[in-house]
Amino acid sequence: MPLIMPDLKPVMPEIVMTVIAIGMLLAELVIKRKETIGFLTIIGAGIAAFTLAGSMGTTFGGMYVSDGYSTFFKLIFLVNLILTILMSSRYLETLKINFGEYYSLILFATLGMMLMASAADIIVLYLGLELMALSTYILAGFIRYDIKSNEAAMKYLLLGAFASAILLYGTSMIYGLTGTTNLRDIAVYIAKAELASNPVLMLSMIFFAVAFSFKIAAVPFHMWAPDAYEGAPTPITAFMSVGPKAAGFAVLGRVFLTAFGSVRMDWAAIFIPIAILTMAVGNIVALSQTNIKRMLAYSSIAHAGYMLLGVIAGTPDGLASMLNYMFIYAFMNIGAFAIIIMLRTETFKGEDIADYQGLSKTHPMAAALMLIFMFSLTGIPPMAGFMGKFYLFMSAINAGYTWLVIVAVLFSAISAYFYLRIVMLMYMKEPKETVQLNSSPGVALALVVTVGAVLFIGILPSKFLLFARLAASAF
Amino acid sequence: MEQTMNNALGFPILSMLICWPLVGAAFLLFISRTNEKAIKMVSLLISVATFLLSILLFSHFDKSTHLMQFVERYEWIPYLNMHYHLGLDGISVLFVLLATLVTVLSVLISWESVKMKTKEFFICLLVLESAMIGVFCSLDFMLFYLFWEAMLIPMYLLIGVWGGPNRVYAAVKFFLYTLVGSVLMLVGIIVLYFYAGRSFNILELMTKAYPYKMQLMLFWAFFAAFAVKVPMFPVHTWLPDAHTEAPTAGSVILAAVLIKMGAYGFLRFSLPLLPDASREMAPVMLALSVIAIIYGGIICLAQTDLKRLIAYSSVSHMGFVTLGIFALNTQGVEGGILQMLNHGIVTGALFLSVGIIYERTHTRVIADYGGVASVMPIYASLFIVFTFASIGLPATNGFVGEFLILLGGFKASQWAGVLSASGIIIGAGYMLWLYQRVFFMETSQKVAGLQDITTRELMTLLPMVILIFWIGIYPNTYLSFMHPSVQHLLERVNGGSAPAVAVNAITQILR
Amino acid sequence: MMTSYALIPLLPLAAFVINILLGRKLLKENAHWVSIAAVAGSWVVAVMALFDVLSGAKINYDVYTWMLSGGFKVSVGFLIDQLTVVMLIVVTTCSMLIHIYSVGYMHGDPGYYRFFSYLSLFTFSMLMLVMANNFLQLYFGWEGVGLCSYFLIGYYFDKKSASDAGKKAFIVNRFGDFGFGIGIFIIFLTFGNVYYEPVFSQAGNFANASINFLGFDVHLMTLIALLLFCGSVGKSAQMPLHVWLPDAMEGPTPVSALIHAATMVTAGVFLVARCSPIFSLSETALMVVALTGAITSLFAATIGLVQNDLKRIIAYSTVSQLGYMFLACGVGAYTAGVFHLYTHAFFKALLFLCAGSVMHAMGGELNIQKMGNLKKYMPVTYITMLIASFSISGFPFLAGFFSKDEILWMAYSGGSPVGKFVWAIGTLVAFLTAFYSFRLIFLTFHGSFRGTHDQEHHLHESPKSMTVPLMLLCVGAVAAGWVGIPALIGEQIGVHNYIAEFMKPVLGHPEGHGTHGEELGIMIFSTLVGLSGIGLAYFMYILRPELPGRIAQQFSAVHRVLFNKYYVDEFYDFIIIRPTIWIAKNVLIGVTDARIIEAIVNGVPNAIAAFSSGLRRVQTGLMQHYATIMATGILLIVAMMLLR
Amino acid sequence: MVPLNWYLILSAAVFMIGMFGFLTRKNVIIMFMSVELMLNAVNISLVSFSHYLQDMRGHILVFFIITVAAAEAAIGLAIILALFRNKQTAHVDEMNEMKG
Repeated sequence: MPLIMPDLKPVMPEIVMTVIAIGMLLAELVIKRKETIGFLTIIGAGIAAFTLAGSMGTTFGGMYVSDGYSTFFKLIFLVNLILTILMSSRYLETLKINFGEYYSLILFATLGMMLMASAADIIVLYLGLELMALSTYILAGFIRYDIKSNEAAMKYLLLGAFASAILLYGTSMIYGLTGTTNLRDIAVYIAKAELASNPVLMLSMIFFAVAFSFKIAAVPFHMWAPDAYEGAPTPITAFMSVGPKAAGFAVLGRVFLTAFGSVRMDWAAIFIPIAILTMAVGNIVALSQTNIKRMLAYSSIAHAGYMLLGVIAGTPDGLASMLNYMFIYAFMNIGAFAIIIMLRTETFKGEDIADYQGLSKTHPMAAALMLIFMFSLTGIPPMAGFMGKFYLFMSAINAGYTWLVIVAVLFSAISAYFYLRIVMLMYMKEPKETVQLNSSPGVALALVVTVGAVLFIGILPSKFLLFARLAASAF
Repeated sequence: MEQTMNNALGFPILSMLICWPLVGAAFLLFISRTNEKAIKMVSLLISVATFLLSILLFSHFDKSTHLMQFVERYEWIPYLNMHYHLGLDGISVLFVLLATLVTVLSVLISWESVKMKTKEFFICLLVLESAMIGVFCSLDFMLFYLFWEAMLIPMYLLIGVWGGPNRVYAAVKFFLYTLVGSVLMLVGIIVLYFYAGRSFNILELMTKAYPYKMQLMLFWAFFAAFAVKVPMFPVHTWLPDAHTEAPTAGSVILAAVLIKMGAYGFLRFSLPLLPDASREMAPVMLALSVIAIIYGGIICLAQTDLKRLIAYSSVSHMGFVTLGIFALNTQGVEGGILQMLNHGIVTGALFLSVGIIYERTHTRVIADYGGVASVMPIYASLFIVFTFASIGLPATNGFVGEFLILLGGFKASQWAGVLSASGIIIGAGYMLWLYQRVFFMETSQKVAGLQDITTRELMTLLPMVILIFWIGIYPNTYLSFMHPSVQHLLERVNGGSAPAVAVNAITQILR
Repeated sequence: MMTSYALIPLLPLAAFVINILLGRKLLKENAHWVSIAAVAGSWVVAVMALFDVLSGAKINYDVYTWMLSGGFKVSVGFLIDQLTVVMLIVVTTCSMLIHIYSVGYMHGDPGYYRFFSYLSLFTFSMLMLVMANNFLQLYFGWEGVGLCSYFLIGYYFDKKSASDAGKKAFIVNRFGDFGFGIGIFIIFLTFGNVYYEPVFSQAGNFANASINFLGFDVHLMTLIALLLFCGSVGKSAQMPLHVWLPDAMEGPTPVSALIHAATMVTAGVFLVARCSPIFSLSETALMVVALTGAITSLFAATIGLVQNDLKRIIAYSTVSQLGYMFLACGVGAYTAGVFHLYTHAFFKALLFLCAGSVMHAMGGELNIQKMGNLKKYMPVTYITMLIASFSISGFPFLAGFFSKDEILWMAYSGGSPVGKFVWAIGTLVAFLTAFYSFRLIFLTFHGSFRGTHDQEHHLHESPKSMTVPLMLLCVGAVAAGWVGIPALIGEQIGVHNYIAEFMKPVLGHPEGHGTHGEELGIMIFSTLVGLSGIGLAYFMYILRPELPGRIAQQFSAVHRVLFNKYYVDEFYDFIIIRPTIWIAKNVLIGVTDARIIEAIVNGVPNAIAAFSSGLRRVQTGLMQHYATIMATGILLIVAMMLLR
Repeated sequence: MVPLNWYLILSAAVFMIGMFGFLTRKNVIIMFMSVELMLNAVNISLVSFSHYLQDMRGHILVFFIITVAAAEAAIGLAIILALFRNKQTAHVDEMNEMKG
């Protein structure tokens, strides 16, 4: 039987990424200046993004699909990758952890995410997930001499392994029940065999929900996130707060809306309490944080709660609003982390909230940017955060969850307090001691991109909404 | 869909009014921080230009129709059917004028008083102005909400950065109070959007009928946002803090324009969109207004801080406004709108004057003052004009507004009319007592060597004096703006035509 | 001829604007020329208006629409009929004379221009009040005069007592205006507009209509009348709102003369007279007016007996005489009331101005116990004050005699059920008035000088600019009454009651059904009462000067109560002012604002913050705990799914 | 032929043991081993399902799981070593540098 080459067009971006990742590994031996590796990675990511356009279609016998939905996510991953690298070159130098492997690990993590985004089969999904997870564990622990970083990596790894074990157990159950691991076949099987309230199906759905909730750091499976975010090097925290979370949502959307699409009412009942708890814990605990990275960790947990609303709604509109919010969230979050990175110098850690006192006097530009990101995270117009939240709430109300939106809206009002505290410290308090900015062209470029996106999407979001609608309707 | 007037002026005046301050603010960004003279001159230039532009509205406004004028409508988010839709009618045109005028005066008053970060100060001021004008002009519910919330940031910074000693608490309190209210309104807007067939256009929403239960729920959602802004009785405690801590320009704008947005919201959204609920809830609103009037008035008697007293007096004055609005008859609503304008002028002037005296003595405790009249006679005579306008003395604008409101209120419910009429006594009580403690009696040493009002300060107060007597003596120039729009509004709210309502009110009394 | 009437109020307004703007720098000393010229001009036009009205002209036109909102339309307009013209003459004459008087009195005062600008503003407001052709412009004038009395009483603003008195006057007036305003609302709701003409003509067909006011079914006309009367009580310092007038003596004397004797306080009577069509439709309202007038006059007269402050005695006498005028209107004799107002303006202004010149001479000393034997040094003031006292006590053929007698006769013979009782009080008050007026004369001008030595040698007669107005007013005090000589005497000397005929078309004529004999009897009886009052005063203060001291000891309790004005001020302070401030401090700020609203507003965030630090401790940092929480999470979800 | 259920029960039992071990043991390496145990439990159930269904997917997934477990072990030990070098302890309760 002749070896028939599967159609490689849909998987072209992943191939490019693999080649570049391995290339970076080798280049690291040759090139002394680490910035050039970073620069090359960005070029590679650019090429991968370029090939994204023509890569529609399914391949590998239905196990790998590349449609609007996955392309949208891949775009988020690549943007996340490029911005992280832009921010990290100067940071790595400052912390003297300027090893070349950093860039290849990030590439492998992004590759894992891209695999997850277009996985139409649980096996591919598991592979992508593990690839991303493993590389992120190492990245989290990248500052070898810092106990916090080690501890962060350790916690993230162990709990991650625990979660993937649960995912696998769920997979085995669904496999046993339906005889297949392909999402579309599972959906067909469930519809055919009327397994509506079958306990085994219920259990496997729970296990899937738990594994994905862990990935998107939804309460009560969020415990790892604050420690991991605080311990990891700040560019990686930014990377982790956007990448794996987006990938988590991608698979969550893919699995629950295609495989378990018909039994929506059941899994919606699972996610509603999780969403409420996530918004509650995320916003409330963030109030009493003193470390800014930890505070942003809880804030990203809260944002995961808001995005869950979109998935719970289940309508194409809901999914589109979740995609749109993810896109906006990426820019807001990375922008905020970029400011924290800018403050980091050899002597000055700049991670304590009190360090931001009087920043508007010492560095008005940085303070103004942080203000824009903080108000955008709160969801105040004319920033993009508002547009994201507004479209999310609209689709949730349209799907009949008005009471849930009221709860979400009240929690987002609570969230205003801790974002406002940062602005208050920057603008309304006298600076404790003068702080130099450790700014580099990369961070500056990242800031320009993020603040530009936040303001532009805030004022003219129609194109992005349309793009998200197209992606969501591709299902 | 209700058709609107084409733009009488030909050029998009409303968008220009909103964008000029923003352009000015952007321009300020490029001026170096040290060159304070240039910053002030540019911001004064921009605000005066915007004010002159808004005068065009005044002259080209067609007073015979209730339809929206100077209308502009562009696609904003086609998928969500959101439009950049601006327009003015009899109710909102006056407030745009007030906003532009007050901004010019605020820039003038902060000429010397703002020492640190003047660039950010004037940027916040100009951004605030464009947000304010945006709120009054927008006919698309989401556009309204966008400007409504956007106005929070500059105001928060104005209070928080340039405010008094306890500014941080006051700024956060102001921000959270308004935010919690307005997020509930956001949910209301979305529910309305879906029920009315995916449309944010107020003119369209006005023509549809909504089930009573939904109207009630939406009314209370809108109430949460608007009542906080007015501020009505139970949710007013943010105002005194915000006023005492805000810088002069901040509290002038807060008193003159920001508070009006709440009452304007009731007029533009709660009444026309939810007529049955508004009619049903009117007695509750009247009760709250009466409480606000008397409660605010009596508290002023016990105040020791100058700005806090004027803040509580605006709680009492805005109680009159809501009384007028929820009287749901022509006199009440027109009186309410005029009183919103008057309150903006009078309380704005009062805060300007307090700012002037504060710049000299740097104390707001009333006990420190005394005998200012003998030291600063011109300032004292200006302040007496504002005091009597605030009490509602005939020939000043306060009287015209208050009389119409009390007349309308009395027509709506006798108890409300009588009880709130007592407000004029309490008003006279605390204002004259304040005037006596500050201006009469022997000169306290803190006030001894003060220099009288400078020409610049005089220029800030003169327009207010002129307006006070202009509206007091010949109010029809301003009342004539509102007749058709209020008529149309009341027809929508009272179901039957407004005059019929007035007639049966009389017969009901004369049973 | 139409527009010229508008000149009457406009001239003083122009004077006010000129003085207030240019006074500080330019005019300074000669600011009085502007005001006097203006008030003289309006006096001339007022006289021309008098002749027009005499020749039968009826002027009622609108100048411009003031307010227009839905069904409610009101304009600034003038109605000049018999009643208005009488008031015009009184106001402009008194104002002019007092303007001239103040030139001398206020000489050298730093705020000279300010004083004259306030006087012109006052004249403007009073004229607008009097000439109004609708209730709202009346209200405009009403509050305008209240404003000017605030300025003028508080003229010496560096004195706490003066600024307190000014504030008190304005706020007490506001209580009256509160009722007045509600009256106007009901008028609008009943008649559909607030103009005099249509309201008075349609008043008839609402005669027995009733209205549900705050839950009570009340006769409509009575309600409107009583509410309007609230305004009068406030403005004319009747019970219970009389407390501000005695304190208003803090202002300069010309102010007391103009505002608190001749013009402003009479606005209340003018209002009742103007709205006579409404008042006459309701019996109860007239009774209330009569009784209030009577009680107030008695109440004020008794207090006047024991006061030692020269100006306060005259102030209480004003309150008492105003009570007289309301008594007249109460029994339906509006013309008699207005006539008394007319005559009272002259002799009361004269009394005040004489007091002013005494004070001027005594260097500000007002306590009559420290005066005596001034007639030697101030003959003109003495004579004019003597004539004024005779006139007020109803000495035959002087102004007071005719007007007071007319009232007593109308009360006695009028149809009003309360007439007889009110007549009795009126007569008693006549006796008391005579007594305290002459007590004042004897203590100040007769007997031996009780003041300090340097006051004595400083005593001198006031300058010409002050004594001339005194003489002119003295002529008025004497001759003013001859205009209204009652028919009884009139036939003998071939003069008929001009004022009664003149006022007939506006105020009508009450049908007195007493015989001529009775009328003569009443007249003689009241004259005797007046003379006996003078005699008693003469006996007590000239023949037996130690007698008043002894009586005061015997009835010390009564004396103290009277001396402290029945403790009314303290009573008001106790039940109104102190509790409001106490409520403001403790209840409103203390409880509602602090404990309830602020507690919630600050409580909720604090609770959330506490909850947040609690939740934060759940994140112990130990991996075991994280894993166990994840496991329990899974179990909870499974349990929830099974139970659902 | 051993019925399918017995395998499932065994797999569930091993999974429970692994989870219990993970939750209670204090030493990081033991926790690591218990996670491996859980993964192997899943392998058992996957193989049994695959055999029962006569389908190859289960086996393929088992191989992937084994390779991933190996990779994970390598990384996990590396991190534990790094942690040990800094803190000279493998005791989980000491690893609470970050909390709250």
